[in-house]
Amino acid sequence: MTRQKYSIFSLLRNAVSRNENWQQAWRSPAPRKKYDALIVGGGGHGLATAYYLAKEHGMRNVAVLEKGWIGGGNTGRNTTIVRSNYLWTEAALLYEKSLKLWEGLSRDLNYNVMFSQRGVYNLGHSLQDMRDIERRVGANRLDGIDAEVVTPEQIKAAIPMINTSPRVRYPILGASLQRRGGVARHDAVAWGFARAADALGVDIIQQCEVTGIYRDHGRVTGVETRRGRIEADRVGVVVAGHASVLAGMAGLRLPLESHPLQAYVSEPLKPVLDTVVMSGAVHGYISQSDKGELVIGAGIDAYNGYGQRGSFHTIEHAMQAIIELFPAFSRVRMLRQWGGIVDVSPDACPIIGKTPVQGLYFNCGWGTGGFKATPGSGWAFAHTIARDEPHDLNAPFSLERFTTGALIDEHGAAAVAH
Amino acid sequence: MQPDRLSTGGRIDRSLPLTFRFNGRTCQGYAGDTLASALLANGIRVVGRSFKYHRPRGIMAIGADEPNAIVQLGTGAATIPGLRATEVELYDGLVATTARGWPGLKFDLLSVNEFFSPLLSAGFYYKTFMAPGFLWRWYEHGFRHASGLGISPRETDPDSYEHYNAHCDVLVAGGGPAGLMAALAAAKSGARVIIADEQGEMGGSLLSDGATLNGNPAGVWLGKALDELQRCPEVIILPRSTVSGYYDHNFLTILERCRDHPNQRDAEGVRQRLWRVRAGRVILAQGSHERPLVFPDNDRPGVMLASALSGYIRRYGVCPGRRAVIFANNDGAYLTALDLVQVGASVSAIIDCREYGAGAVAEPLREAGVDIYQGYIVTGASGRNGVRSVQVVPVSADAGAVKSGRKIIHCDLLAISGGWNPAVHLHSQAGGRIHWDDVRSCFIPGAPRQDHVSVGACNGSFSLDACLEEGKQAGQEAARACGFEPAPFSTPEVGRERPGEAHPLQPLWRVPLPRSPRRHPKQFIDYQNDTTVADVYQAVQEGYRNVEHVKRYTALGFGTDQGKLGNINGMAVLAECLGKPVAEVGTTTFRPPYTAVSFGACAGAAVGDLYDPVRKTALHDWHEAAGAEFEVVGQWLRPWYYPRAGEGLDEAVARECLAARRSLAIMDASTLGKIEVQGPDAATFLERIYTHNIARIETGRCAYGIMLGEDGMVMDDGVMARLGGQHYYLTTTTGGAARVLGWLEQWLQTEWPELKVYLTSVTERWSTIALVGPDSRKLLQGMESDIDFNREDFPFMSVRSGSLAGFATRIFRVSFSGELAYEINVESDFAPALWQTLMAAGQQYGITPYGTESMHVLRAEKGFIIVGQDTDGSVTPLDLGLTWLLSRDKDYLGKRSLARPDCRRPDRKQLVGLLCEEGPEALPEGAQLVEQPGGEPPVAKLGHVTSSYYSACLGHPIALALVSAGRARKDDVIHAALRNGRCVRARIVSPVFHDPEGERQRA
Amino acid sequence: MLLINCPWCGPRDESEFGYGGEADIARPANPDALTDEEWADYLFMRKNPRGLHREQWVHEHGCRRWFVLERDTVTYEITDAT
Amino acid sequence: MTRKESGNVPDQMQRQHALASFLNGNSVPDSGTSGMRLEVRPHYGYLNLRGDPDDERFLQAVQQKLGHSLPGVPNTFTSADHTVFWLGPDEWLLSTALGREKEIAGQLAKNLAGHCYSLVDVTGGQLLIRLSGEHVRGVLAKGCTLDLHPRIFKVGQCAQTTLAKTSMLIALIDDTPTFDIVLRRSFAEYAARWLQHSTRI
Ligand SMILES: Cc1cc2nc3c(=O)[nH]c(=O)nc-3n(C[C@H](O)[C@H](O)[C@H](O)COP(=O)(O)OP(=O)(O)OC[C@H]3O[C@@H](n4cnc5c(N)ncnc54)[C@H](O)[C@@H]3O)c2cc1C
Ligand SMILES: NC(=O)c1ccc[n+]([C@@H]2O[C@H](COP(=O)([O-])OP(=O)(O)OC[C@H]3O[C@@H](n4cnc5c(N)ncnc54)[C@H](O)[C@@H]3O)[C@@H](O)[C@H]2O)c1
Ligand SMILES: Cc1cc2nc3c(=O)[nH]c(=O)nc-3n(C[C@H](O)[C@H](O)[C@H](O)COP(=O)(O)O)c2cc1C
Ligand SMILES: [Zn+2]
Repeated sequence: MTRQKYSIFSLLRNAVSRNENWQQAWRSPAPRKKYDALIVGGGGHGLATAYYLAKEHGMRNVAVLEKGWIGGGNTGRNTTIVRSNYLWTEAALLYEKSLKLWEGLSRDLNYNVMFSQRGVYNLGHSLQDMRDIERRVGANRLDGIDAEVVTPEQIKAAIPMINTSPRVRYPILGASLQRRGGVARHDAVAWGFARAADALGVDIIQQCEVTGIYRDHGRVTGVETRRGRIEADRVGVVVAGHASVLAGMAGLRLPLESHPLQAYVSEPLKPVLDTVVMSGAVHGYISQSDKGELVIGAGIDAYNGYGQRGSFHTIEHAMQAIIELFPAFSRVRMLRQWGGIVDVSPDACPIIGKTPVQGLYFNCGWGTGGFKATPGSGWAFAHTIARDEPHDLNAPFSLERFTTGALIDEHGAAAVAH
Repeated sequence: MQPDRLSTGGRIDRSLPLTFRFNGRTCQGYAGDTLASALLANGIRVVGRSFKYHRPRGIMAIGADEPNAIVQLGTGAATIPGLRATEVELYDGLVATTARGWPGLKFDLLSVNEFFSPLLSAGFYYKTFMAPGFLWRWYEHGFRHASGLGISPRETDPDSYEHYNAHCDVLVAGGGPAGLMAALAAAKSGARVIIADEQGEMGGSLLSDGATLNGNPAGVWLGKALDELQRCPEVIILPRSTVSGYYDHNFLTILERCRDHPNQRDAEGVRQRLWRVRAGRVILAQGSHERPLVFPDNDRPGVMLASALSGYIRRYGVCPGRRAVIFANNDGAYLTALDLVQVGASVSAIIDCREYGAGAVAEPLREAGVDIYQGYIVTGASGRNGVRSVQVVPVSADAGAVKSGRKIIHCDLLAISGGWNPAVHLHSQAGGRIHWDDVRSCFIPGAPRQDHVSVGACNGSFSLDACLEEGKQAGQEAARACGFEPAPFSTPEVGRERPGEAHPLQPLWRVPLPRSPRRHPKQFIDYQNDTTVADVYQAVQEGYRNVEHVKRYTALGFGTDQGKLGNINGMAVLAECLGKPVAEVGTTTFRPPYTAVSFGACAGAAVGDLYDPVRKTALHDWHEAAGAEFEVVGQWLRPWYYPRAGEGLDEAVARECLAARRSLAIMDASTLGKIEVQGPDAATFLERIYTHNIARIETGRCAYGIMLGEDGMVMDDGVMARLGGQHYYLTTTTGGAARVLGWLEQWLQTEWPELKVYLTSVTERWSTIALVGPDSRKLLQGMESDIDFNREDFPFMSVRSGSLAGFATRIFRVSFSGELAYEINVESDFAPALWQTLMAAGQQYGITPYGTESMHVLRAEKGFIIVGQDTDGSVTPLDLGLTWLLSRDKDYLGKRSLARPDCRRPDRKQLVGLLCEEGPEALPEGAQLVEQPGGEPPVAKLGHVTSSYYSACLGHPIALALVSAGRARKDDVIHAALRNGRCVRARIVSPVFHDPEGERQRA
Repeated sequence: MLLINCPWCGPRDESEFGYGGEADIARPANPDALTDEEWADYLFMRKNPRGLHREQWVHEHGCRRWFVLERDTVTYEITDAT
Repeated sequence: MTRKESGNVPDQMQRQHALASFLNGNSVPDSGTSGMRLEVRPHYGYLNLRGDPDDERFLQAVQQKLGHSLPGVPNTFTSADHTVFWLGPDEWLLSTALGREKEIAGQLAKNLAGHCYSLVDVTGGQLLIRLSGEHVRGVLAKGCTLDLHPRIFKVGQCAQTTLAKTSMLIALIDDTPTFDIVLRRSFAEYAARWLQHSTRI
């Protein structure tokens, strides 16, 4: 089957035929008995992994097993902030790899993921915030990542709605700015990877929950699913909030806790905010989607939760933060709120690599900030699965670091996690 | 003036005319109108433009399900974007505009989009604009400006908001017949009841129902019921209050609109109040939403839900048309025809898809000469800015296929009814499942997950008798469950004046058409997002089959009505495409809020001044009067420096530091956390917490200590003192105070409950005044005191209690500056008096107050760390060179972690001093350190500058830094990579710059 | 917003409490005797179950007592408090 | 240096409670206009007492000195010469006329010698505000999540809870209703501003 190419011409051609001839973006095949590799979890990371396995490593006899609908996990419920200005080089290089992939992703996938490099501001509200910003921006520049420190005046010029008055509770003293950062259309990322992976022969199997992991003498041999047993001697698990559940199936425990993380959108407005604004101190993240809603992230709920919903006071706090930064948004209305399940690791960094079970790989722990990593994470994880060893980029993100103490502490520099 | 206002009828007050403006046009309405009813009365048909195709749109509904009539209310700072005209109560002087349509609503240039509509099919934007990449910015600009329903205010909100925490036994959501009966039944038991209804007037469907209760019009019973409720002291009646969210553990939010409505617009008080309710039991009586029928060009202005039309006629005395056609699949819509006939409008035809037609309700209409087309459907509507005619055709008995025999019927109003969807929103938010009910053809609530029950139309009980009875039962049961005994009372008798005996509804979601739906004019499902039947078909064809995918790919239900109007039709069309029953397709997830809630209401009072507590020390007024600049440290405000005339930060700090080093300076250190530890096991406990040996510390002595997290990282530091045999006193960092106390309590209570130790916070009890400098002892010795300040009697690192100038104090001879210094603790009420006494007495020594900046400089000159500045959660005591603080003889929290291989690596970052080799400028704090300038990214980083100041005492800048293997690299020259690309040379030195022997502090 | 039953003060809003994660993780008696793996297991590895979870809470703004309760991490229903 | 006698008792006039300067420039609600009266009552001394509630001897030792027993029922207070609030299962707050706390502490300490306990003078670390009038419950409801309905929260009850974004100890003194709230010193101004705001609107 040749894949229909999306372009203005395909739109025109299909318009003429009343849009009756569009191909399926991906097939819905029945699962086969055996694959060379199985990817558990049809979020952005899982689909990207399958895509790069096929594209970069020629592994095409691959299936992605998704318990619900692809993109229905955190991929479909995040605030879509993309940036790579992380503090520690290990993290920065991984996220920067991802950002580079983002920059060509729409064309690579032939699916417009609406990656919009509108800039990301991380506000500083205290002298210590400003030290941390200086430190992080300096590190970013040495790592080859674009980063600037901007003054309140520059912030005000770029974001007229923001309150830079020095007479507020937490005045804005400055910000870091990554101009190459921005947002992308979350759903399109899942769908674009799915379509591109499918075109390379990957089977995307939805409504197929994995309920068990088969092992034999310390090697993985396949999985049990709601649609029967499927064999494979390589299984990559990328299930975000459910990582501990899957680990349990293989007799492992992970250094993770799953928490609700909430977000909400306003009703759609005419353009008022042209960049992404994040503030760790007052705890609010905001951007405006192309459809016009303000997309706002709240803080994480304290308790463990798999409910895809959190407590209302968390939303209240996020509202207060947003009004503190943007007093004019007080009359804007919240249209919808929701939650995701984020898998938080002790150092706020992911775990990507091998496990004590041969052939079983885990990619998890992205917590509140893995959307931006989707292409890079898939790329590195595909390498790890195909070669049975991590790429240099993800080698530092092994499970062993928790034993040896080589944590990559992104909490450290008060860097905002998203 | 109001061409479509009926001469009589309705609940409006015709004696109170109101003037308002809509898109620049001046109109009139009456008190009791909504903006929607007034617009209709004024003959205004086009009230909006659609999202994608910019088609003219009219009012479809009468409540929260309205997708089209979205207006911007007011102007300037008080403007409100995105309101539904159906929910805006009219007031005099109201100004409304629509955000869409340029140059105007009737003629909108972007309606050319419709010409391109085949190009704009579902998800078209995912398929193009990909190359060249840099153009996306431009496309995006276009997209962004084409979308958006409202315009955000640009100025600070002039209004205020508040939260209100309420508790009740029974919360009733919805004040229709079912809800009112439930509230009455519960209230009669004495239970605490809250009943909320989103509308301006309580009553729900009773406000427009033609039924009689106990022989009177429904309104009479309604009035009595409300009266009765009002008289119950434990009942709270909340009109204009939407139950917006149903969260866990029976926590619900209600948005009360206090000053958005006419009567109270100019009154003082909050604009909106968010009720945060914890309810014992919840009774959901939200009613139901009528479903549209989907057919080609079903979005013509003038197409309206049948119940909405009845509502406009009966409640507002408005009939927005002269010649109506009714299109329905059920008996209920016939009542609308009756309403029309009653007010003298002509009903051109009733199009009923059911071959068997309606029951008794059809009789009076037949008698009135209304044409009833049984087994017919509407397959088109003409009239761009208002419906002019409809096209009808006969259908097969199962309503699944069209037959020949097309007719055109002229009309200026088309009322449609496809049945009813129970409002299961709150039930679902609460975690309740919903089930498809084949008999009633709708989703109804299944088993509740929390303590709630659905009654009336939102439970699928569509007859008034059933609503009343269910409400009553539920109210009584709820009261009982909360421990109250309900008093008996009778359910009102529903009159039978109106014909009953209904024929069953025939499910019809979209009309069958001769060809594929994509080959007919657009059939809209989601009006606001312009989602059509063709879009759903295309989505399925492209593989987006799950209902959630269809929602996201086509934007079905993504609009501001959240699919209240069309979603179920959408699900059914999807089911049809997939060849599955609707039940299997299911719905998308219902999420809060039920209708939009302003950010301001969610935030409540916690904005501006009250956003977050400002904590001030007891000495704050003095600092302020002294002209201090303040630094925000967590919630605290601390004096940062005290500029004198003409001084900036640098000059002031230099002066303050020199005073501390040369003579006498004074600082407010009250924000330090302070904890008393008492009990026979106090020492044992502290041994496990601190890294150093506690046992060795004698009564009256102090020690510097650090505590680690179990991961071995430095968590906090401070001075600890032994005040007695079993009595210790600890200080923590300002930011760490609460965390440390919590941490200690946690270990005590959860891990070592056998230890007899008690902790008490005294942070607020004591204010701390640091007296610093070579003259400090002289000053104290000159003051009235029972404490001996002699060097021998009060040595460094000891503590004394006694009176000083008449004040009871606890004085610690500790030093965070490296100078001879005393930290005087005094009861906070006396702090200002003691401070002033010290200031006066210190005059002779030139006593100089100093702030946090000078404190930082002084301690940096000594190489003392600040946890959180020189450490960041990834720094061990070994890294800081604090090995001397680590006991080998005991276990303590975090000790084991220090033995892990990566905590032992020689190349870990270690605390060192840095001297800039180039010029007198201080290195920027946070600057990264590298071996050599230049190099290809990623450049290896050695560490970073954690603290950096100009040292007036030394006459040059100094810095502290964390540098890889730094301690072994004394005197090496490395480079600080500045942001401007410059690299400056810096030499690694000892972190102790001043008085390395510590003679001054011990002086 | 959860309603948490403090064993001392009775039911109070979640906002009065602090969360302490998985309960019943005993600090090893002799940490020095543990391997790095065993120590890491104590420090970081968590059950993180989807379903019933025994967890610690502290009534931070109330009586400041720590207590353990069992809660379903999917329904958030609190099944037992001790 | 010469050792000086310290017979000097601090002049109570030199005290400055947490809201002293705030009250200078701000009007406080009074029932005439708002249905709520706010009275700052700085004239208390406070002792924080901790000990084993299961230790009868400890309880007796305390009772002997105070003249009445420590409240054992959670979230209640007892009042006689002094008021004792239950704070936790092993923690109480004793409030007494300002200035008497030292003497009481001394006597208690004497009586408690040999027991395992902790007694800490925390005077000056908090401030008591008395709120009374028909609107008090309504005002408090704007920032306190506790159910203060007379059926639930009765005279003699107290609770540590939150008021907006700070914590407080609240006690119902009488059915007027009169509530006493005890605030942490550094949060008092915030709380006062909050009360002022919430009474006004
Ligand atoms: C509210 C919110 C805001 C966020 N904001 C940002 C942001 O601004 N920027 C950013 O970079 N990141 C953000 N994140 C984090 C980001 O969303 C995630 O890190 C990222 O999407 C994870 O992608 P994933 O593919 O690993 O996981 P998911 O998208 O969650 O995919 C995992 C998939 O595994 C499936 N699965 C689970 N169990 C099984 C099983 N047994 N069998 C088969 N399949 C299974 C799930 O159904 C799911 O589809 C946010 C997250 C949330 C919740
Ligand atoms: N003819 C038919 O087939 C048919 C169909 C449906 C209903 N009905 C009639 O409608 C009536 C139903 O009575 P009912 O009491 O169940 O419903 P109702 O519609 O009379 O009252 C529900 C009320 O709840 C309000 N509401 C909805 N959601 C709310 C929320 N989140 N917060 C606050 N208020 C909210 C609504 O505005 C409305 O006032 C009966 O008289 C019934 O006969 C008839
Ligand atoms: C970036 C982003 C933008 C969104 N915009 C809207 C929106 O405009 N309208 C809407 O109804 N929901 C919007 N949502 C929320 C989704 O409807 C949905 O709530 C979310 O994907 C979680 O799924 P669930 O609610 O089905 O569990 C948005 C979600 C995201 C992540
Ligand atoms: Zn408690």
